[in-house]
Amino acid sequence: MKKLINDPKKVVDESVEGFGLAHAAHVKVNPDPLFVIRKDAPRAGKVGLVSGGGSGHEPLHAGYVGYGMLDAAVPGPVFTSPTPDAIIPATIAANSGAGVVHIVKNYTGDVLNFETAAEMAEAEGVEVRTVLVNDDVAVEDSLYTAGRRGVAGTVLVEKIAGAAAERGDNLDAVAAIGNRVNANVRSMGVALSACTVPHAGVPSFELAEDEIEIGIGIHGEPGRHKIPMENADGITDRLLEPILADLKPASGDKVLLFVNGMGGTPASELYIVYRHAAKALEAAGLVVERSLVGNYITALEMQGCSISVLRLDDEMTELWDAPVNTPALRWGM
Amino acid sequence: MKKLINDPKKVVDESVEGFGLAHAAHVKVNPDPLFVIRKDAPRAGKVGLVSGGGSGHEPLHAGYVGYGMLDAAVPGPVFTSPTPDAIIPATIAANSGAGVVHIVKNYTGDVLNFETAAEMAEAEGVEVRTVLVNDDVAVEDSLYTAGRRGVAGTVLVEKIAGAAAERGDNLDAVAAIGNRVNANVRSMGVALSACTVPHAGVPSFELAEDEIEIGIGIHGEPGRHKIPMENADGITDRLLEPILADLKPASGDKVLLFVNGMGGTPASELYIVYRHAAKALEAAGLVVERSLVGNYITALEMQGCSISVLRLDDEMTELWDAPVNTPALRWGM
Amino acid sequence: MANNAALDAAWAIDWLRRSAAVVAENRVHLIELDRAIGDADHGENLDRGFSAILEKLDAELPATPGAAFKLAAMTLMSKVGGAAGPLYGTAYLRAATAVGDAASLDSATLATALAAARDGVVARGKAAVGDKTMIDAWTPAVDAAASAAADGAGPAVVLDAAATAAEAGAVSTDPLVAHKGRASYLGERAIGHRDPGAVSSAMILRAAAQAAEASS
Amino acid sequence: MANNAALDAAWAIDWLRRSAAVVAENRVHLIELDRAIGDADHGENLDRGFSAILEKLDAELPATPGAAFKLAAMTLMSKVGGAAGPLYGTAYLRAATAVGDAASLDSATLATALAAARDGVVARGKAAVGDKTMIDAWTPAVDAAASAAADGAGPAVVLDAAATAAEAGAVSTDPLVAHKGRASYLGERAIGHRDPGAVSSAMILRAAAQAAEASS
Ligand SMILES: Nc1ncnc2c1ncn2[C@@H]1O[C@H](COP(=O)(O)OP(=O)(O)O)[C@@H](O)[C@H]1O
Ligand SMILES: Nc1ncnc2c1ncn2[C@@H]1O[C@H](COP(=O)(O)OP(=O)(O)O)[C@@H](O)[C@H]1O
Ligand SMILES: [Mg+2]
Ligand SMILES: [Mg+2]
Ligand SMILES: [Mg+2]
Ligand SMILES: [Mg+2]
Repeated sequence: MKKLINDPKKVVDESVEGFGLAHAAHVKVNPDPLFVIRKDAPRAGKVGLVSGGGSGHEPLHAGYVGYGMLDAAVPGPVFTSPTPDAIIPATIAANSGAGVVHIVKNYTGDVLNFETAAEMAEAEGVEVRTVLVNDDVAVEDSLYTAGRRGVAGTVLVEKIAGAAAERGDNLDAVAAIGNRVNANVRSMGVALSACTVPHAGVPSFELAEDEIEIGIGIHGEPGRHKIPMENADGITDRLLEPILADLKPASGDKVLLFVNGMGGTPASELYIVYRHAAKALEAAGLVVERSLVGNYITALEMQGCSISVLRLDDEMTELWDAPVNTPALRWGM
Repeated sequence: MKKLINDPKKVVDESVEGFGLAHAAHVKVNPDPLFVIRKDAPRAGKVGLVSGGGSGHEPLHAGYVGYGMLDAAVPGPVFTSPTPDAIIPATIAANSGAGVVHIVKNYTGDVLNFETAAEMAEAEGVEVRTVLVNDDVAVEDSLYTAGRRGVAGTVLVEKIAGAAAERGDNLDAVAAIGNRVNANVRSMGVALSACTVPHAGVPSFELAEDEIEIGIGIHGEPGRHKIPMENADGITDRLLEPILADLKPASGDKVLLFVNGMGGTPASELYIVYRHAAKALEAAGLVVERSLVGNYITALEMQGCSISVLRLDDEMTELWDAPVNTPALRWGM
Repeated sequence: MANNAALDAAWAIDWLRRSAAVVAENRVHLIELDRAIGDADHGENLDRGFSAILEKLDAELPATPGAAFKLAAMTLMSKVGGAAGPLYGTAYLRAATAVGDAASLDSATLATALAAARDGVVARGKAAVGDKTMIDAWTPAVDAAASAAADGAGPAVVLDAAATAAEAGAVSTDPLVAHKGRASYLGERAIGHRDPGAVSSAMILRAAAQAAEASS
Repeated sequence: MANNAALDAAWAIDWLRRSAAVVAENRVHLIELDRAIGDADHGENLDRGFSAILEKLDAELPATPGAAFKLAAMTLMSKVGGAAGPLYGTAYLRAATAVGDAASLDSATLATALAAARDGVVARGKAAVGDKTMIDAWTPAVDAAASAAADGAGPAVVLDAAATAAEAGAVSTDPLVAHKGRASYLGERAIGHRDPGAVSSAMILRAAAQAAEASS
């Protein structure tokens, strides 16, 4: 394992410290318990947005703290959800009195820790709503599993719910639009290589030189199945097919197409995937109205990508376009 | 070699096509000869900025086409400079009559091809100035070599010269500020792994599991020397030392600190490097006024990073802060 | 032989220390188990949590078993994270509630405390036996403890029965498809792998039995 | 034996076709040489350029050697990129200028054309012999051609002498530190590696000699 790190146990603390130094204009870092908060939080009258989860998915979540997106982010250890003792003070700090929405990716650990934190924050007088993100169509039979995982759709939920909060929507409205985004987004990923968790020191799974892992999550956990390596267009089709089968968009639907890099894949390859995906969606009668391409929710240095398709309505599009000013997503200001 | 590509010979064409589809709001793609041009180019009265070079460094250069930065970018084959037959029409298309500045990284191939193109564009009536970027302190004895390479400093030159052009500076002034940025920026890189050029199919160099390559360029070419793996703080010191020795900043100087990822390194690691570099600069009496952290000029999927330090003056800072609206760098609008 | 002696705070503290030791020793093993069907952090997470417990014990010793369980609950809840943190945290918290401020625990109380702990995990995680989770270790352990206590066994024997049943329960997860937790995403590919949480549960219960044995 | 026959357009076309073939055959070899001390693209670049020349030749055949050189120059300039594109492009362009619209080339004209080509590379790239570039193949080739022509050798012999000298010149780059091009960044680490551009230059000159041999 070769990584630009010092002590593997200090990876998250040191990285978030560096993040705070680099983005002092956007955020403040609370070192212990560790959370990142918008510099001007809480903003009077505004619903607070708090997310968090295991580290290793950067820029998610801390990169999205700022105007028009999150008020606070709580980074756990690498691939391990944070604990209530960090989520609670972040929630309190993000609360202006208008309540706080927790955006939680659907993993047992995240759900349990945010659940406890929400209960305890409510006991301290903060009204909390939770938006559970579970967009990953790689997980089948969700009745017999922990349910679908929250993956790349999380970025879209955070952006759009964040814009709703910024324009002054109330607590229930912000949670509702977050849930609406989640209900309309589906994602599926592929890995060409595994990633190495710093404290584990060895890659999370094995892939032969001619194998890829389809339906991968964002924690280096194995995916749906291994298949022999294919070309980019073929892989793109394999990712899109279950997304469309599940989303069942109608011809003429407007969509946002999001091709996300897992951390170790060059931008040029993401655009090759985007190219074919955009053409395939258009061929399926959809209108690709918005796009996002890049490393927005990663799995350390894993090679691979995910595709997400979000069915847009006019309000979502408007909120997507609304100004956002965070370290990792910025436009309009 | 596992890559999200189709035909290795079509990597650049397909990738740029996808880029054009994803960023149709910012750019138009001319497929043959291949160049990317700002959607509203040429802008009346504005000096045009054109850059280009081998592909594989994305988002450089096409990602920086847009308001406040480049008017056109000319992507060559992977790691191979583009040819005059593409540079010339891009130059002509970027010319509003106010002339065009070529921003060229100092490699024999880029220099020769841009030189020819500049001559021929001038023959067609376009006034051309060239800013040669050569910020890489890894290359010693530049008298006995092709000279210092242009690396990450290029991004800073393109941003700041782009802002100067956008505010209406004339041809010589834009070239002058570009040269001033180049004169005040120094960079040095490290690789933890090599990258694989699609048409070569094998990694560009060999590194043992406990070795790193110091002074690496952005073409997978070997660097200054291999050393045993060290921790992030140690590596950061090794990169900063020759930068400061060469830049010779005075105590109290204001600087921009840029930690650039080579493509395969997680953001979290870049922030660990940033953290130590920022502290080291402050300890050296410098004031870190601005920062940039991320994958801005890459070498395919290479793991590693570069550090750049730009000595700022007030005008540079103002131009750095000026609005920019490109696919890969955006703020203020 | 004092095998029937009720277990006091010293036992509870020794249990926690032994748990910390066995988790530290098996950190890599638990990471490896989790790497196969999860995300390679279970050993790291528990080690972080139990190391923190050791630090707290260095600062101040709890006066009753219930206080020791509560200290463990709060520390694991705030240091472990992931799925295991809240689940183990809830287990210890429910055990603490079950034993109240009793100075020492007899066999029946121990069996009740284990059942309360298990019920807490089920309340939070909604797993049933056969779902390939720590419940596959806990439920047989709880049953074995209850029947040993009903048979009049002393605390050390009750805990030994629980640990032995938990160990068998952990092994029983090998052929299962998972229906809860991260391993559930794998479908059939989880077959043949042992659930890390069931293994760590068995280790911790074994530590409890050993502490009882040592205190007797 | 027609060894003294001047070389015409057919020869020039054959030379380009043979060059394309040898570059295609050695694409990987040239990539490998460039991977060691450069950026692993020299074979790919030249192959792209010479394949494009073949396509142009399929469309229309140039009528004079000069026209063939000009076609090569323009195609390489616009298809090869990198350092080699402008350098080879300039070489062919200068050769085209040197031979004008002569229908065929005698030994003296050939030697002059080679010298003009080399001078073009030097004008663009500023390399001297010993800098570990294609000039280390070209300059001995030019010298050998000039002295063969002065000795009254026919065109095929002149080109054979040039190719042989270029091959030796390429080998002579092995022990050198590079002072131009990408390999110059490597310092001492370039020692022991052969310069890819010198190797491709020798291949192309050998193709010229073989075409002359075949036309005789
Ligand atoms: N719903 C659940 N009920 C009971 N135990 C569970 C549940 N989900 C997960 N577990 C247990 O947690 C263990 C994984 O813990 P850990 O690796 O620390 O957390 P994470 O899965 O969040 O990385 C599993 O091996 C399993 O025994
Ligand atoms: N300044 C120069 N003068 C002469 N030849 C040069 C010069 N620079 C590079 N070369 C030649 O070009 C070759 C490399 O070509 P190529 O790999 O196609 O271009 P690049 O270096 O741009 O990738 C070198 O092996 C060398 O022979
Ligand atoms: Mg985990
Ligand atoms: Mg090249
Ligand atoms: Mg785990
Ligand atoms: Mg090369």
